[in-house]
Amino acid sequence: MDATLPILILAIPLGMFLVLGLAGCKMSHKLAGTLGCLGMGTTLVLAYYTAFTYFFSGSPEFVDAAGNRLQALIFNQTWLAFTDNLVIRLGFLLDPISAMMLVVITTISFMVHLYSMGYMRDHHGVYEHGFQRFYAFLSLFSFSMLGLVVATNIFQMYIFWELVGASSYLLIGFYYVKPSAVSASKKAFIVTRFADLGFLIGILILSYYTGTFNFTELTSAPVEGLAGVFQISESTAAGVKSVFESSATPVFMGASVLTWALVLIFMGGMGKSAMLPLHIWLPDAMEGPTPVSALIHAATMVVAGVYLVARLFPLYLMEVSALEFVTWVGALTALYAAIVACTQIDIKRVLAFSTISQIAFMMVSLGVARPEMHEGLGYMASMFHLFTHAMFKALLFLGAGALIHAIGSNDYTEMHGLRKYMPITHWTFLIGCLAIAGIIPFSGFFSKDEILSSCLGNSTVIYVWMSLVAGLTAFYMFRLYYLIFWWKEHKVHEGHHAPHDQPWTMSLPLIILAAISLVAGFIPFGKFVTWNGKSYDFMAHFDWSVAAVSLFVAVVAIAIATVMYRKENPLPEKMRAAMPGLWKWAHHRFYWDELYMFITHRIIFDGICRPIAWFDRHIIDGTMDAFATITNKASRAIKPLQSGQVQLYVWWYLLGALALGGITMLCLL
Amino acid sequence: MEIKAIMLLVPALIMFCCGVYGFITRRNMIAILISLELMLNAVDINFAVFNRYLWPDAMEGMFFTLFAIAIAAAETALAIAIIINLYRSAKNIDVRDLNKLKY
Amino acid sequence: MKQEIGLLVVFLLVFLYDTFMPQRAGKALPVVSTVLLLLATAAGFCSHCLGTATSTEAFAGMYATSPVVCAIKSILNIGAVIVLLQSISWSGSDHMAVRRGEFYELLLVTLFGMYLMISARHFLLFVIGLECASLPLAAMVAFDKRHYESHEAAVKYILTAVFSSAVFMMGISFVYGLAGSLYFGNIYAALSAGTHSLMLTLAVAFVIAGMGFKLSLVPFHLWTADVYQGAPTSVTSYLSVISKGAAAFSFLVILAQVFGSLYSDVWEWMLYALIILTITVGNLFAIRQTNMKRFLAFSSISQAGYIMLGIEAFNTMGLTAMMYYILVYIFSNLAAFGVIGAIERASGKVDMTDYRGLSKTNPRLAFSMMLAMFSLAGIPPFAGFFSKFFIFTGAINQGSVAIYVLVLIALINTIISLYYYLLVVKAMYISADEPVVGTFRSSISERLGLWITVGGVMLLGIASCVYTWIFDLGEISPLAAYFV
Amino acid sequence: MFSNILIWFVVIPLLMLAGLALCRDIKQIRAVAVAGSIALVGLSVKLLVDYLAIRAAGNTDPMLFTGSWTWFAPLHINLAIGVDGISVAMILLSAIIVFAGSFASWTIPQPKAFFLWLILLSTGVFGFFISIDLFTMFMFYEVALIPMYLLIGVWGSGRKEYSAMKLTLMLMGGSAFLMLGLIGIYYHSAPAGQSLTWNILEIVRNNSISHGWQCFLFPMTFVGFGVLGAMFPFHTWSPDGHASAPTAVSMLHAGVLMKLGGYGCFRVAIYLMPHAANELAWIFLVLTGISVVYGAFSACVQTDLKYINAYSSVSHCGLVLFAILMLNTTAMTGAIMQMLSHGLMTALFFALIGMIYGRTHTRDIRAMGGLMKIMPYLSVCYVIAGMASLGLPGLSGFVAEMTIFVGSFQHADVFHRTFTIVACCSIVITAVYILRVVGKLLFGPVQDKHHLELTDATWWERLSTVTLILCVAAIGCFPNFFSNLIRFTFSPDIFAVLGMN
Repeated sequence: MDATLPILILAIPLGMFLVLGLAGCKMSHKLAGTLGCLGMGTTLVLAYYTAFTYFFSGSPEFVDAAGNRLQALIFNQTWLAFTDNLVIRLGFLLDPISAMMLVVITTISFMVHLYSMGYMRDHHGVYEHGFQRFYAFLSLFSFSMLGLVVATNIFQMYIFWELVGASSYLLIGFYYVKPSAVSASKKAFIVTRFADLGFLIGILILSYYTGTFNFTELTSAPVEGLAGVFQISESTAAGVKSVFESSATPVFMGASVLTWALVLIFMGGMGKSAMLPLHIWLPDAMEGPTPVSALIHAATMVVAGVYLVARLFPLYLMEVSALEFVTWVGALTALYAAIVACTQIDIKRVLAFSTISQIAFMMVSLGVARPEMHEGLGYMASMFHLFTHAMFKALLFLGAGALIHAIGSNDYTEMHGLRKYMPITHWTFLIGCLAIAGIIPFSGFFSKDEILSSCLGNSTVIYVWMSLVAGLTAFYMFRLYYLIFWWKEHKVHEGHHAPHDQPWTMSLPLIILAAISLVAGFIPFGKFVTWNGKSYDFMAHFDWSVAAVSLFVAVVAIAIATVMYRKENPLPEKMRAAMPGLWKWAHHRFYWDELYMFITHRIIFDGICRPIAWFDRHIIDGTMDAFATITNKASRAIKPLQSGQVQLYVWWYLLGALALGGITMLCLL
Repeated sequence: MEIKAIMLLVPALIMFCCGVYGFITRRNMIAILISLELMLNAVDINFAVFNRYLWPDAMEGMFFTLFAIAIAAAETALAIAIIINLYRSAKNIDVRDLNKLKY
Repeated sequence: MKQEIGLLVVFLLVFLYDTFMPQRAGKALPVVSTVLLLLATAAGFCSHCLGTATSTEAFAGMYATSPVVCAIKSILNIGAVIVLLQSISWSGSDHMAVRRGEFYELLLVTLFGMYLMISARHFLLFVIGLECASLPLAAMVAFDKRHYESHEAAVKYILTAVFSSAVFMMGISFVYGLAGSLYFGNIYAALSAGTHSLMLTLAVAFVIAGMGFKLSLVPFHLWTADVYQGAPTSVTSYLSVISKGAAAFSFLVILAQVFGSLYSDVWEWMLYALIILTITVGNLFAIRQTNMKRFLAFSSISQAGYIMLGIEAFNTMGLTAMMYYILVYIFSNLAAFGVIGAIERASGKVDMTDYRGLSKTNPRLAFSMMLAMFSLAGIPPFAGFFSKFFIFTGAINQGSVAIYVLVLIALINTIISLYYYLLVVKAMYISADEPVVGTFRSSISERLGLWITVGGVMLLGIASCVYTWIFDLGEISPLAAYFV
Repeated sequence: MFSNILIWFVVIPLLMLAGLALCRDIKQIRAVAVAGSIALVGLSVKLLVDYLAIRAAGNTDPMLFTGSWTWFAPLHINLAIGVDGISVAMILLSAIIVFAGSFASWTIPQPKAFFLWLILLSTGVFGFFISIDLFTMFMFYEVALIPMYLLIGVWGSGRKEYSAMKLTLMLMGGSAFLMLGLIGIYYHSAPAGQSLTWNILEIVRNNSISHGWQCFLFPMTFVGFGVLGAMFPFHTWSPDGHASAPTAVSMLHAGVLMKLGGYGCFRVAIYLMPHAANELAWIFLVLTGISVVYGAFSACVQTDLKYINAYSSVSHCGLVLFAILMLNTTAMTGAIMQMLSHGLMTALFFALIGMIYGRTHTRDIRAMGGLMKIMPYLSVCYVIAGMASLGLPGLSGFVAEMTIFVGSFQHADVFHRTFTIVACCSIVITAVYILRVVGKLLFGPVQDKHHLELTDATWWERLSTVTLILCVAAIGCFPNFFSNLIRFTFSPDIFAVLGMN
C-alpha cells in the first residue's frame, strides 16, 4: 500500500495542532472549530479508506492465500538509532487491531470534534475562552493516539504513549483557572508517569535481551516473498522466550525475567487503562470538558493498556503467569469499579468508574484468552468489546455532556425527570445503557457475552466473578439512567430556561453513535480481528447457555434498579442504611485517594523530599559553609600570634628555628 | 692549664642565650639593644675560636669577626637613632608599649 | 660587575645632585633618580641583548656573576624603577623636602646590598650585602616622621632584624666550624664529603631562619605585617617586592651552593614544612585584614610560600618558574601598591572599607586594582595565572609523592587567597554603599606606573617570550652550577 | 593561523570586547552584542556544515580542523585546537545560548560592563571547547569561571554577595584539584625519554599513563570537572548561585558553563585515563546516581523558581555524568545529547524565570498564580520548557534521557542495573516538581491582583525564547542527526583500550 495516505492520517492532525496552536489565537472561533472538524473529517475518511482497504481489498500484503490477516509495515523510518539494532523507528504498522483502532479513534474523535462545536459555547452561543486551544489539543491528542496504535515498535508506542499522556494532561487541565482541574490534570499525568516508569523498564529489559524494539521481530515472522509483511507467529515469541531462558540470569526474584518484563510493561498499561491500584486519576480526570472525557477517558486513550497487551499478546502467551496477573488485576478492578460506581452521585464519575470496570473486562478477556481454547476467543472478544465500548461509552459521555450543558451541573440530584425535556438525549442515553448492560441485540451484549464465554473456558471462578460484575454494571447504569431521567419531576428554577435538547452539532453525534451501538454487535468480528490473523466465525464459539445466563443477570439487575430508582422511594436509603460500612467505603472509593494522599504527602513529600532538601541545605551545604567557617575560626584562633609584641615575635622566631633544627635532627637520628 | 676550644665555646653559647633571654624579658629598648650586642659578640667569639682552634690555616674567621663588629656597631647606631626618634614621638621606650600595630 | 658599578654610579650622581644642587632643584630629584635608575636598568638589558653579560668573578671568587644573575638583577631593577616611579608624587610632597635625597640614596644602597647578596660566593660578602640591604631599610621604614606607626614599625624592624642576623651569623659560625671556610664552594665540598652532624642541622636551621626572616616565611614573618603597615607606602611596596625577590634568589643561592648536598636529607623537609606553614598562616591572617597595606603584607607572606615552591623543586624548571614568578609578582603587587599609594595620597584612606564603591568614583583605579588582585590570585588570562601554573609545574617536576601533596595543599590555599582577593573586588565593585573616596585625578607618574604594571599584568603571561627568555637563561647553567 | 575557522570562535568574542570597550551608549552596545552573537551562531553553523561535509567525505580523524601553534615552548605548551562531533555540538549550543542570552539581557543596567564580562565568559567557553591542549583548555576554563563572580555580584539579586563568593570559591576549589590532575597528566604524558606534551591527542596516542597514576589522576580531574558539573556532594554552589544570578548569567551558566564540567569529565578524565575510569567508575556512579534522584527530590519542595530549576539542573547534570560513567557509546551519546538538551531547556527556563521575575518581582511560587491568563506567551513557553524537562517526546529531554537509559541498561550486572533503574525513577519525580510549579505558577486563580496589570513578553524576549524553543524542538524531532554527529566520536578508538563497544 502506498504510504501517502497513512502518512496523511498522522500528518493532518499534527498539522492541525500546529496551525491551531500557533495561529489559533489570531483566528475566529468558528474558523478554528471548522478547521478542526474538517481536518478530523478528512482523517476519518482516510482512516476508513485505509481500514477498508486492509480488510476488504484482499491484497496479498494484507491477507494471505489461506485467508490469514497479515501485518504490513506501510513505512518505517529511522528516528533515533541507539545502537545498530536498537533503533527507534517511526512507522505505520497495519494489522487487524491497528486498522480497527484507526476506525474507532477517528470515528469518536470526529464525533467529539463535531460535538464540541456545540458544547464549547454557552447558551447564548458565546464560545468558551480558549476554544481554539481546545481544538488544537484535540488534534494533538488524535495525532498521538493514531501514532500509538500504528506503532511499529514498542518504543514508538512509548513515545506516543507519552504524548497522549501529555495531551490528556492539557485537556484535563483545560479549565486551568479551576484548581480542581489543575490538580486533576497533575494527578493524571503523574500517576500515568509512574506507570510509564514500569513500562520503560520493561522495554529496557525486553530490548536488552532481544536486541530489538520491533513488534514484528518480537511476535511475528516475515512472510516470504513480501518485504515488510509479517504474520503473527508463536515460534517467534517462543524464540524470544528462549533468548531469555538462555541468558545469564533467566530468573530474578522468583519469576522469569521475561515475566518481569511483561508485567512491567503491563504496568504501563495499568496506568493508562486505570487498573487497580493506578486507577485513581481517571475519576478526577472528569474535571476536563465532557467531550474530552468521551474521547480520551472513555473511548481511546484509556484502552491503550488493553491495546498494548493485545499488541504483545504472543509474548504474554509465552508466560502464562503474566497473563494470569493481567486477569486478576482486571478482575479485581472490574469488581471494585463496579461497586464504587453504584454509589457515586456525579454522573461523570459513575461513567468513569464504569469505564474502569469495562476496561477491566477487556483485560480479563485478554488474560483468559488461550489459543487452545476457542481459538483464542478472549482476544477477539476483548477487541470486540473495546470497539463496542468505545461507541456506547462515548455515546453515554456525550449524552452526559448534553445533560451537563443543559443543567450546568454534574450532579444527578439536580437532574431527575429530564426525559420529557430532552428526548433525543434520553433515547440515545437509554440505548447506551442497554448496550453497556448487555441486552440483546445491543452491541454490548455480543461483546460481553464472548468475554464471559472465554472466561468460562478458562476458569469458573473468573466466569462467576465477571458475571456478577456484569450484573452490577447493568444495575448501576440503570440506577444512573433512572436517577437522571425519572425518579421525580424536574423542577425548573425560576428565571431559568427549561432544559432542552442541544443543537444539531451535539445531537447528531449522539444519534450516530446510538445507531452504531445498536448494530455494532452484528459485525462478525472474528472475521477481522483474531490474535493470530486466522479468521473464524465466532458464532461457532457462541455459547447460548452463557448468553442466557448473562442476559438473565442483566435483566434481573435492571429490574432491581427499576424497582429502586424509577420513582422516588425510600428503598435506596434503606439499602444504604442496611450496609453502612460498605456504602461508606464504596462512596469514598475505598479510600484509595486518601491512601495515595498519605503516601505522596506524608511519605514522599514530608518523609523524603523535605528531609532531603533540609539535608542538602544544612548538611551538605552546611559542610561547605563549615569549611569557610572553620577557616575563619582558625584565622581568629591564631590571631594572638601577631600580638604586636616584638619580644613574642622573637620568641616565636627562635622557637621556629629550634624546632626546625630539632625535628630534623630527630628525623636524622 | 690548656684552654680547650670547648671552654670558650660554651661561654659564648651562654652569652648568646643570655642575649636571647635579655631580649625576651627586658622592657627597656636600650637593654634590649645591649642583649642584642651580647648575641652578636657571642657569634664573634665563635668565629674567632673556630678559626684559632680548628682552622688556623687561614684568617677567614677573624676577618669575619672584624666585619661583624663593624656591622654590629652600625646596627646599634641605627637602632639608637630610631629609638630616639620613637622617644620623641611617644615619650616612652618600653618595648611592650609598642602595640599599636598588631593582629 | 657592570651592574653594580652602574648602580654605584647612579648612587653617586644622586648623592652629588642632592648635595650640591640648590633647594629648588631638589624637586626634580625624584625624576632624576628614576631616570638614572631606568638608564642603568636599560644598560643591564642592553648587555643581555649584546651578549656581554658573561660569567665573571671578582674579589678572589667572593663575588661571581653569570647571565642568570644579571637577569635576576635586571628583574629587580625593573621593580625598583617602578617603585621609584610610583614614589615620585609622594616624595615630591612638601614634608619630604629636606629628606628627599636620603630616601633615594638609602634605596639605592639597599639595592646595591641585594646585588651583593645575590652575587656573593663567600659568607662575608653575603653578610655585608645582607646588612647593606636591611639596615637602610629600617631608616626608610622610619621615614614618615609625622606618624607614630612609622616609628613603631621601624623599631620592630630593626630589633627583629638584628636578632635575626645574630641567629643567622650564629648559624654561619657553626658552618664555618664544620667546614673550615666561608667560601660557598669550599663549604659545599666539605659538606658533601663528610657526614651530617647534628650541629650542621642546627646550622642549616639557623641559616634558613635568617633568610626566612628576609623572605617572611612563617614563623619568622611576624615583623612583616606591622612593618608593612607602619612604613610609608612606597617603602612597603619596595619591601614587599624587591627585598623579597632578592632574598628569594639569594636564598636559592645559599641552599644550592652551600647546602646543595643536604637537599634530600635536611632542608627539603624543613622547607616543606615552612612552605605549608607560610602559605596557610599567611592566608589565614589575610582573611581578616581590613587595612590594605597589612592585607597585602599577609598576601605577600603567602606569595612567598609559593615562591619557595620553586626552590623546593630544586631543579632548573623550578628556578626559572621562580624567576618568572617573582617578575610577575613584582608587577602584580606593584600595581596593587600603586593604587593604594594613589588613593592614600589623594584621600589618606588605606582601609578596605574605604574602597567601597571605588568603581563608581575612580573606575580606572578600581579596574587596575581588580586586575592586580586577579593576577595575584592566579586568574587567567593575567600573568599571575601563568606564573602560578608554572611554579606548580616546576615543583611537580621533582616527581615525589610528597611534592604532589605539597602542591595540593598550596592549591587548596589558592582558594582561600582567592577569597580575600575577591573581598577587595567586592568592596570596589559590589558593595552598594555610598563611595567613600571621591573622584580624583592621580598624578602623571602614578598613572604611568599603573599603566606599566597593569600592562605587565596583562601581557607578561600571554606573551610567552618573557618566560621563554627566562627559561633559556636557566638552561644555560645546569643545577649544580647555578650562578657560577 | 586565522585561516582556521576555530580560531575565530575566540577572535570574534575578543573583537566584541574591543568593540564594547569603544561603545558610548546602549544602542551601540546592543548592536555589538547582537552582531557578535549572530556572527557566532553563523560561524558555528558553518562549522557544523563544514564538519559534516568533511566527515561525509570519509575523513575519520579523531579531530578535525586541527592546528597547533607553539606558545610556551619550554613547557611544550601549544595553542592546539581541533574539534570532533561533541565539540561542534557544544559550540553550536554555546553560540545559541549566547545569542539568546544577549536578547534576554536587553535592558540590563550598566550594559557595557555587563556585556564585557558576559563576552569574556563566552570567550572562555568557546576557547575551552576548541582546545585540545590541556593547558589552554584549563586556562579558558578559568577564564570562563571568574566573570561569574562579578556578573552575579553586581547584577544579581538576593544574597548575591554570598552566592557569588560561594560559587566562585567552590568552582575554583574544583579547579585546584583539576590543576594538580592536569600537571600530573603532563608529567606522564609520554614514555620515558620522549618529550612531554599537553596535547590530548598525543597523550592518547602515547598511552603512557601507568595504571597507578591513572587511579590517582582520574579522581582528581573527574572531581575537578565534576564540581562544575554539579556532582553530588559538590553541587551546593548551584542553587544559591543560580538563584542570585541575573537572567542571562543563569542562562549561560546552566546552559553552557555547567557543560564544561561534563565535557571535561569526558574529554580529559575518561578519554585520557580509561583504565582508571573503568575501575573507579562505580564510586562516581554512586554519587551521580544519588544526585539524579536527590536533586529531583529536593526540587519537589522548593518554593523559589530558581531553586527549583537549580536542583533540577543538579538532577539533569547528574544524569550527564552518570551516563558518561557508563562507558559505552550509547550512554555517552546520550550524555552529550543530555548536555545539549539540558543546556537549551535550562537556558529557556532561566530566561523565562528572569522575565517573570522582572515583571512580578518575586520568584516565590506561593505568591504567584494564574499567570497563564496574564502573560500567556511566557506561560506557554514555560509549559513547553517544563515538558522538555520532564521528557516529553518531540522535545529534547526525551531523546537524551532515553538514549542514556538504553545505553546504561547495556550493563548486565546488578549494580549498574540498580542505578539505572534509580536514575529512571527521576522521570517520575521530575514530572512531580515540574507539574507542581506549572500548576501553582501558571494555572489556578490569580494570586496577586497587582499582577493583572502586567504585560506579556516584548519582542526581544520573544526572540530569545523562540530561538531556544526551536532548538529544543529540533533536537526532539530530529534526534538522529545530532546522535550521529556525536556518536561518530565514540566509535573509533577510545574504547578500544577497554575492549568495549
